[in-house]
Amino acid sequence: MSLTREQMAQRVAQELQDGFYVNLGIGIPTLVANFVPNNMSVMLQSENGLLGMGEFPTEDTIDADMINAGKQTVTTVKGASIFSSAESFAMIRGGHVDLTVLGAFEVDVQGNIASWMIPNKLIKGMGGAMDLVAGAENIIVTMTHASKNGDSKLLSNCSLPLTGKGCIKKVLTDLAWLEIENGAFILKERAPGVSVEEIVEKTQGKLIVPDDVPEMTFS
Amino acid sequence: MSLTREQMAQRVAQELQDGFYVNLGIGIPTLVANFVPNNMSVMLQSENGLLGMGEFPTEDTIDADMINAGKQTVTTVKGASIFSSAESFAMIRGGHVDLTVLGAFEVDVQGNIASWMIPNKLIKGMGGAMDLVAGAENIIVTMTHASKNGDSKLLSNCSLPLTGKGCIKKVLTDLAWLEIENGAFILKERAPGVSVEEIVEKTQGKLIVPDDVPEMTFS
Amino acid sequence: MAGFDKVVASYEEAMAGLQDNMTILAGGFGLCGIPENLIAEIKRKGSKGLTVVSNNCGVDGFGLGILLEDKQIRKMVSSYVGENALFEKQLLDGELEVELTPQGTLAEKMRAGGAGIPAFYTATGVGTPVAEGKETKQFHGREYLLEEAITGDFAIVKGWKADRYGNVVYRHTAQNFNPLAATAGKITVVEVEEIVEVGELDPAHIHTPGIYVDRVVLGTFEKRIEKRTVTPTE
Amino acid sequence: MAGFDKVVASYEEAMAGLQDNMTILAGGFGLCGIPENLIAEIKRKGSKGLTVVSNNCGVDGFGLGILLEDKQIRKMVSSYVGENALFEKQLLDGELEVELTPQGTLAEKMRAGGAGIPAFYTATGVGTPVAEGKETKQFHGREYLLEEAITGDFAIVKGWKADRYGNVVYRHTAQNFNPLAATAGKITVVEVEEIVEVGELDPAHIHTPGIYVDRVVLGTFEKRIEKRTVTPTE
Repeated sequence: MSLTREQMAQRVAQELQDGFYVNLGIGIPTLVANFVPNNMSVMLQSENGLLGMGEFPTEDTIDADMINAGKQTVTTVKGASIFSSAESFAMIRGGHVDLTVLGAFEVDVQGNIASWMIPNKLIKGMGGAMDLVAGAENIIVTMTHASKNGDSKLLSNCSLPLTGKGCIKKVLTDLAWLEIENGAFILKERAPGVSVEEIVEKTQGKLIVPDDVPEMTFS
Repeated sequence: MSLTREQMAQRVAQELQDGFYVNLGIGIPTLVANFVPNNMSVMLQSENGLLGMGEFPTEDTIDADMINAGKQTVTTVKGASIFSSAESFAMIRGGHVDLTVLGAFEVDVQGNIASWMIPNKLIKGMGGAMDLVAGAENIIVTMTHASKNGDSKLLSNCSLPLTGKGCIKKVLTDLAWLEIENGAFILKERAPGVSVEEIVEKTQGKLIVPDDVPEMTFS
Repeated sequence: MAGFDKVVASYEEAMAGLQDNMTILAGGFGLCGIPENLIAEIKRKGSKGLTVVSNNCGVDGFGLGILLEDKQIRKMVSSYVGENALFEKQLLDGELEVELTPQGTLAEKMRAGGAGIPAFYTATGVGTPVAEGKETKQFHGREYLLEEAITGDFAIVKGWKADRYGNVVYRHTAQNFNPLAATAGKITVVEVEEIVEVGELDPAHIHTPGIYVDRVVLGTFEKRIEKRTVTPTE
Repeated sequence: MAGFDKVVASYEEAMAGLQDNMTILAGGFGLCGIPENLIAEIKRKGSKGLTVVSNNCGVDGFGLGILLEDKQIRKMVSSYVGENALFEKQLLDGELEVELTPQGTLAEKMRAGGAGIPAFYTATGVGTPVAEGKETKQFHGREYLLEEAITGDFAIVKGWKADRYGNVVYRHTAQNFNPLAATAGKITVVEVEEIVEVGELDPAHIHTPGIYVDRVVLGTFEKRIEKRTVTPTE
C-alpha cells in the first residue's frame, strides 16, 4: 500500500534529531511538525522571518502581524526570534538550517529538483524554494512516486525548469525512501506492502536496488 | 595668518545644514562638533555602530560599553540608535551620511586622497577611512596646506598610497578653502591675512585663482 | 532638532514627488506588514507605468492588487505573484511584465541597494531559468550567480512605531522586507501605527535607524488576514 | 528542549576542539565588546599558528594582545592594528603576518561568510593597495572591487545577555563586530554577563538568533577602557 500523507510525514519525522532547526514547506512537509518524537525538540524556521514557529493561534490570540511563510496565522514558541527577510535568508543561504523538507514535481539522478514552474501554465513564482534548496546541506523531498497518469517523477533528467541543481540527496515518495548517489537513486526502504517490482517499474531514472530492501517501520 | 585648529573646525561647521548626519574623523574634524550653529542640529555617526553620539560622559556615567570610533568613552543623544559594524558601514557605503570630514596627508587635482600609509613607516591600517571616502558624496578634507618642511600637500598626483580615488571635492587647509573640479584646485577663500601669492606658492597641483578670492569670515 | 523631524501631516505629503514610470520598493509579505495606506495614496494619485519591487502583489481589491485596477503597474519584481485574478489577466494580456526573483535574492538585492553593494554572488538559482543571462563564477569549487542590487525612487514601508526622527520598530513578522526596502529608496516613506516621543525607543532595539527615513506618516490599518488558521479552543 | 541548550559549564568546554592553525573570528572594536575570557582561554590552551580575524589586536597585556606573548598568532586580518609594542616588534621581525582590510569591508566579509554570499562588490579600496590582485568590474559607470567572504573554524563573541537556546543581545556599542562574527564561525562560542530564562528576551529584539550559536558560557569581565574621556562635572 502506498503511504498516506500522514505516514509520509511520519517517516520524514524519523530523520529529525533533537535540537534541529527545520524549515518545512507547504503541504506534506508541514505535517511533519505533528510527528516530532516526544523525547525530542525541533525549532521551525519560517522564511518570512521567524525562528521558533508555534501552533495556530486561538480566535482570541489571532494576530494579522504574526504569520508564517504559508501566510497562515501562527504563534511563537518560547525562545523564538523574529527578523527581516534578509536575515532569514542569511540563515537559509548560509547553511544554518539543519533540515529542509519540501515538495517537488520531479527529481533526477543528478540531484536536480523541479518544483516551481510548468511551462505554458501560469507561473506564480519560486518564492523561497530556490534559496532553500541552494542553501541547505540536508534536504528531504516529499512527493508521490508517479503522477496520476503513472508517469515517474524520479527521472534521469528533470524535464521541467529546475529549482536547484545537484542539491537533492534524499527523497521520500508514497512508495519508497531513496537516496541519490553517484548518478543513481538507491532504494533504501519501501512502503509496507509495496513490492520492489512496483518501485522499479515506476522509477524512470537509474535505480540501484540493494539485495535487501527493508519495509519502513512506523513506531 | 594661517588658521588655528579651532578656526578650521569653525569654517567646516559653516558647511553644516540642519538635519545633517555627519561623520567626523579624528583630530580637527572632531572639533567641528563644537561649532554647530545654535539654530541647527546635526547627528553624529560613529562608524563603530552609533548614530547620535553625544558628549563625553561624567565620571559617574562613564561606561566601557559606550565608545566612539576613536575609542573614546561617549554618551548618546535622544533619538540615537546603535547597531552592528555591518549596518554602520551599510549606512556609510550606501551614501546615507550627509557629510564626512576627515584629515589627510595629501590630496590631488584628480580628487585622490592619501591618508593612511607612509611607506617604510609602521602601517597601522586604514580603519574605516577607505569606506568613508568611497561611500560619501560630500567630503571635506582638513589638513595643513604644506608640511613643516614646506612641501605642498595639494598635489598634481598623490605620492603616497591612496585611501580613495577621485572622491574628494572640498579641501580646507590652514590657508585656504579649495574645491576640486576638472583636474584643478579652485581657490575659493583664503584665511584672513593670507595672500593669494602664499597659497599659490604652497600649492604644487594646478591651481585656478579666480579674480576675486574673498577672505573667510567667522561670525 | 527641527531638521530631523520627518513627520508629515498627510498621505498626500507622504507621497509628494511620485511620478509616472518611477520604481517603488514596497515592504510586506503577503498582506502582512504592507504599507496599505501608502499604496492607496498611489492609487489616488493615479501614477502610471510604475515598476514595483515587492515580494508579492497583494490580492484583488487589497494591497498592491488595487494598483492593477487602473493599470498603474508596468512591471513587478517579485518572488511570488498571482494570488489575484486581475494580475493573471493582465499578465496573459501582456499588459504587465513580471521579473520573478527568488525570495532570498530579492531581500539581499534590496539590502545591497541600500548598503552600497552593487552586486553579490549567490548559489540560489544556479542552473535554473533565473540564471539566464547572468554571469557565473566558481568559488571553492561551487558555481554562483552574480546578482545586482536594487534601488528605488521611493520606498514605501509599514512600521509599528516611529519617533519624529524616523527611527522605526516593526511588530512581529510584519517586519519582513520592510527594513530592507527602507534602506534602498531615494525617498523612504514610513507609515506607522504610533508616533512616540524621541528617546522612547531603546537605541539598541531600533530596527530602522532614522538616517534611512525621509518621511513618517501616522495611519490606521485594516491589516487584512490572508489565511486565517486557528486552533479550536476546547 | 534539551537539544537546544547551548550553555556549557566552563571556558575549557567553551573552546574545546580548538586546534593549531585554525582561523578564529573575534568580535570587538578596540577593547570594547571583546570576548576577553575566551581569548584568555586560547592563551591557556596554547594553540599556535592561529589566523585571527578581528578589527583590532588588543593592547599589550589585554585582549588579543596576550596571544602575541607566546607567538600564538601567525596572521591577523584587521583594519587597524599596532596599538601594542609587541605587535610592532613581531611584525617587523617577520613573525606575524598582517592582512589589512578596510573596516566596512571586513564587517561585510564576515556577514557574507555567515549568509552564504561567497563574494560581493564594493567601491571601498578601488585604486588603493587594497585593490592589488583583486578583480574589478564596472557597474553604472563606477569601478568596484570583488571582495570574498570570510568564515572561521571558531567565532568568539562577547554578548550581554543570552538565553539557554543561544539567543543573544549586546549592550550599547559593545555590539560592533560581534553579531557578524557570530554568523560566520563553524563553531560559534558566546560569552555573556548574564544567562536569562528562555522566553525572557523579546523575539523582535534578539540581535543574534540562537541558530548561529553553538555554545554559551557565563563570565565576569574586566571591560578595560582604552581612552577614558570625561566631561568634568562642575
